[in-house]
Amino acid sequence: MGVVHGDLMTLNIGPQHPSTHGVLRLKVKTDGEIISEVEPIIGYLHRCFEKHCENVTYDQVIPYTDRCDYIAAMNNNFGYAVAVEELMEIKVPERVEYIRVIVAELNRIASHLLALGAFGLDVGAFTPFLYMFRDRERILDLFEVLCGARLLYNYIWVGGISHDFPPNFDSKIIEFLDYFEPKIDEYNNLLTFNKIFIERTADIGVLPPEIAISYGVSGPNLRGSGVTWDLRRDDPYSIYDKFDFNIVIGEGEMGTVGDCWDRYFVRMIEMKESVKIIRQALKTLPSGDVHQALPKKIRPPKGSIYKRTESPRGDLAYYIVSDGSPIPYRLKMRSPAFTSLSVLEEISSGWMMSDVLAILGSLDIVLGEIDR
Amino acid sequence: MTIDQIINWIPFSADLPAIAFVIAASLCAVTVFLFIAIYALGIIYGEVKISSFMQDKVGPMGQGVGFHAGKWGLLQPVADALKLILKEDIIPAAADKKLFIMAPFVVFIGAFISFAALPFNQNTVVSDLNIGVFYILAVGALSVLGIILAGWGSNNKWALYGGMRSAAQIVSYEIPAGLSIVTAVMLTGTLSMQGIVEFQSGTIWGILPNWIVFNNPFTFISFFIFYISGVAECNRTPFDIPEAESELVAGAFTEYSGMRYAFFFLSEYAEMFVISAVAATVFLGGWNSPISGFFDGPIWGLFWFMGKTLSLVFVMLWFRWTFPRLRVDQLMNVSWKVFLPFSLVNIFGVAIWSLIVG
Amino acid sequence: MSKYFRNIFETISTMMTGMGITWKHMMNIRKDNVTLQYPEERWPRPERDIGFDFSEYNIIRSRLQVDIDDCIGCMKCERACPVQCIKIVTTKSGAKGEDLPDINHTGITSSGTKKALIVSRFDIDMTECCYCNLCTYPCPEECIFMTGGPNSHKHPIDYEFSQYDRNDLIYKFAKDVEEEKLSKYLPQKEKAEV
Amino acid sequence: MSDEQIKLIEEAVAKALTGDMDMINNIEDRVTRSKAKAALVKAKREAKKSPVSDSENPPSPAPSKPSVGDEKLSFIDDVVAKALAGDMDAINNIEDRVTRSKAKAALVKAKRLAKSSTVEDAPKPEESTIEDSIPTKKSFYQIVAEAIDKKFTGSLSNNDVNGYIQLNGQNWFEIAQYLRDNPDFLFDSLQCVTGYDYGVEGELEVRYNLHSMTHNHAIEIRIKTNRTNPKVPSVEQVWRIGDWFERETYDMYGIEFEGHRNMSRILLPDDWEGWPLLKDYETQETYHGIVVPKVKDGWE
Repeated sequence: MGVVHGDLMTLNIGPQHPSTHGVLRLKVKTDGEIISEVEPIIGYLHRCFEKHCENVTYDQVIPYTDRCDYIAAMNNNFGYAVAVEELMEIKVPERVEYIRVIVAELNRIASHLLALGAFGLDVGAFTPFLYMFRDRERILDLFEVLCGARLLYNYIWVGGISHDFPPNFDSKIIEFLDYFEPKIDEYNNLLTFNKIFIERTADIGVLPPEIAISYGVSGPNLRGSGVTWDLRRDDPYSIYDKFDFNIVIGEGEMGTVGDCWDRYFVRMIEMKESVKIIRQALKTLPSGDVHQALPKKIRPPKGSIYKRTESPRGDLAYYIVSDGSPIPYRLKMRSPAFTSLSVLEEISSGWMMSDVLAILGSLDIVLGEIDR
Repeated sequence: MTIDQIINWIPFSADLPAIAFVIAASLCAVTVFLFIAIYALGIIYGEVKISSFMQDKVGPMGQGVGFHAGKWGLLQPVADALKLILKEDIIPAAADKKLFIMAPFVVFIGAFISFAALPFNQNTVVSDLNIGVFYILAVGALSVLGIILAGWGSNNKWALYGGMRSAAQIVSYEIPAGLSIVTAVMLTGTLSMQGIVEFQSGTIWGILPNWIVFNNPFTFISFFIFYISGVAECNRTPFDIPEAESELVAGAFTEYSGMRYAFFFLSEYAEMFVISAVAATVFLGGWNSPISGFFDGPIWGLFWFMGKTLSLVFVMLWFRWTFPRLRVDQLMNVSWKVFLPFSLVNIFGVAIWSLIVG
Repeated sequence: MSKYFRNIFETISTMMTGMGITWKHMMNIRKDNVTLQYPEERWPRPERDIGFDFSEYNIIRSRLQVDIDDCIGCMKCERACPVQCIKIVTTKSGAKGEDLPDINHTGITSSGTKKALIVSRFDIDMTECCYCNLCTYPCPEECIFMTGGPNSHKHPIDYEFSQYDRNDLIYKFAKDVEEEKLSKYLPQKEKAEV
Repeated sequence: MSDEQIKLIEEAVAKALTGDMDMINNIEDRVTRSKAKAALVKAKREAKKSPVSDSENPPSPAPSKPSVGDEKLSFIDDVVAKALAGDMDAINNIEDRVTRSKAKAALVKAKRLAKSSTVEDAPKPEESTIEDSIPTKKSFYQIVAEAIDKKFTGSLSNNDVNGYIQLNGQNWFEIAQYLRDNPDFLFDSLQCVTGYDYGVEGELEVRYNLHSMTHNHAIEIRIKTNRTNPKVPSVEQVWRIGDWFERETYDMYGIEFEGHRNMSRILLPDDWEGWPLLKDYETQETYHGIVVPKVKDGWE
């Protein structure tokens, strides 16, 4: 029996669509339910981040970095601060480093929770989404106590942080971690090991490691393909080399290595590793003044730097060129979601309509970071 | 209370039988419509509250009438209905107007006329057809026509996808549903709903109620096959692919708004009730009391019937707020590769079982 | 064949597990409930157990407010703002540190600084504000702050503020000053008199 | 101003000079209070000036009570000494805000002094180590640059490799393939493509950050191009991510990548005018008939 092919139908998924995670438009050529071509069209959320940065001073860039990846603003602040500090050769106090790692890992958990929940929503599971949001909310509450803001923190500054931990804040974090760890099992039972969910995600959208590397895919997506690569271990910045944690990689437990389920599960287990890092950091949190290394005026010497950090979505890098003035001459952000999205075209042709949205959800993109 | 009794009450029924029939029929129709409307308000409230409770929130709440949704949000469904009625009725310029306008009513009719054969208790059934089960299955499939009309008439790609998916889905799930009902019909030897219910009075071995679901292992499986196929026919999660909101925006209903959209919802909830009622009647003893000989009588009968039906409706809600959605080909797999073979085996099994045991 | 039946068994068992979890949550709703009925109940603002010295820390992100009597017109906040939503115009006052009652100008701030400038315009466009709090850190008089939270004793309004017109969200904090009255206090004129 | 008020002010100032600020602070009338404060400040300044102006007079007997300033100064010295010894609490516990900040400033000064002295001591050994290391060990950049120069002669712009390798764009596609496939380098991942503008008069440049997953090393490669007709060979087919990165660079700088299969704008709409990240970019006046607002309503 041969397969009958009709004319291809062009379908626009987005920019207003429930599961495009923002304002992404996918121009899709379909043959019935089968997708034969996907072309992501981006730029609907372009806010001229790089042009803005050439017009504001170094410390004023930080609120803008918040707004690039608004799901993990702490990690964006962190990456920027680390890059500028390396350019200026500032050594920040140890307590600051510890606090930065703690808040960045907390934000990584929050970001992964949102990614997993939204992925669940993409395959039609509504309740896990709300459970994950409930727990993400607790992290946001912690951040609100810490710096007053819930989403766009402007907390990690060049040379330090804006506020020290409030009293008893570490016990609050531990309280949250104790509450949170058993919840991971609940998510697993409710969603991860649900047969319907496995059917929907396993073997779908397989991303082989060579293609992943060639497309510059990084972070959990790359680890889902079975590549052991984590900047926190392979190019340690800040004080990540002091902590003991595993790099989670996809093992193809339910299907092939590098499928949607692997990408999902890597994030799930990574949250456990983040909890581990936070616990270690809280145990050895030194005391001291967090403001002593804050420079009065941020005027990096002439030169350029390319600094990568591990954000929840992958290698987040800043390329900063300074001409010695208080305003960056050129600031380029290498956003991990940008590279992750570019691979969609490659891995999603030939799948069905529902699968494409599942693959898109498993890549965990944030449009604010793609369009900048 | 059947339609025949109402006709008999009408004084001039002997002289003008046609007019008497029309009056009685409209009376029944209005009653059923009112019942559906009230039930829909209740189930909307129930869905909102149950989903909220499952998701660690309390749903609509209020301190009183006014800008709040009443005590415990009891007025929320009323507000929802009011909003849908008051909304602007938009018909897209490029839509096929006739089909677009017709579709919601066709869908609703499918669910609405199924109520004619549902036995609410010993006496209350609009018409105890001698082919009642067959009638409900046949009429229930009418709604798919409406959804295809909606999908085509909207002139929207998402709607078309939804309509096509729905057609494929409902057609394939009719088969296991019908085949599993056959097992019950084989045991009872009648297609009449009341006849099937009456068959199920008494007990098995004096302990279990003599319901068909407990009759033998094959009917036990049949019940689940029928119920889950029914869930699929109602387009409820995990089989809600025709309106999968994360894939198809709102599927066949994408272009609808206001009252027409409300009709789709109403018929979805009515369909849920019909499927649950059939499952309760055919497999769970209908208005029979679970403890044989106790709590019998028309009022208790109504109570048992509604109780069984609504708990099955609740399970549908429970499904919806727990599971992810199947993909369209997996949906077909489940139907053709799992449900169909099992129902065929069930038919043979029941046949052999009745030969040996009964 | 065994795989076929194992699949069915796995499906049923994992689905039952999932349904068990949602059932448990439904039954424990009184304990598990995480939402609040917003207009009647509110989350406590975090300052209550924060333990900071409020005069030093300003950690709430909300609407900006200015104590114009304390403002010395140093423009530090305007320079710190990354989105340029603060606009300040000042004129040099001839009478440094003196109250000028007819233009409602206070000469000395509450921390004792003598004002050399008359702030004739202090606008904040809250539609553009990005709530980064960068303007509140450099203020030497701590007169620009975000309302609510630790500052609720300074200004009652918390995070809820809305207007019907976009232009109403441009807050004008400076006192209304008429040109002629202001010109009386300009230093050039004073010199001319001397 | 009434006589009563003047009297009140005088009294309050007199008291305040002796250290009792309550009287001033308790003045109910706001205007009077601020005036009193102003008068107090004036009086204090005169008091400060007086020792200088009175220098000709015979030295007055030791001041009846040490002035506030001196007391503070000595206190600050104490605290700074303590802080330098490591006890920061001494400073942090100062209640008066002004004094505390002064103390901190003094501390920073002291620290800087200490630092500069140590730096002056130390530079010589550092220099010598650097001089030693250069001839013995080649930097990674030099190794890569030499390899490129050997294989593709004349493609290096200059041999001065200090943190980056400057190519002139010739054979860039082949060089990229060589860098990716050579077992010594294996730059299998293109990390970032950055456009760069040297200024309104200057040239444009593309900067590539390469990285090797296997060897875990990275280099930066720069290719200059002219401003009027910027063209650089595309490496889209070497590293697939080059596709989007190059389109982005084209979108922002107008640098055309020769050999790219789909050279179109990516973030901005196709009909956008100009290249936004160029230093001489000017916002368009209208876009699709809509006037681009420069100044918002009710602001200027």
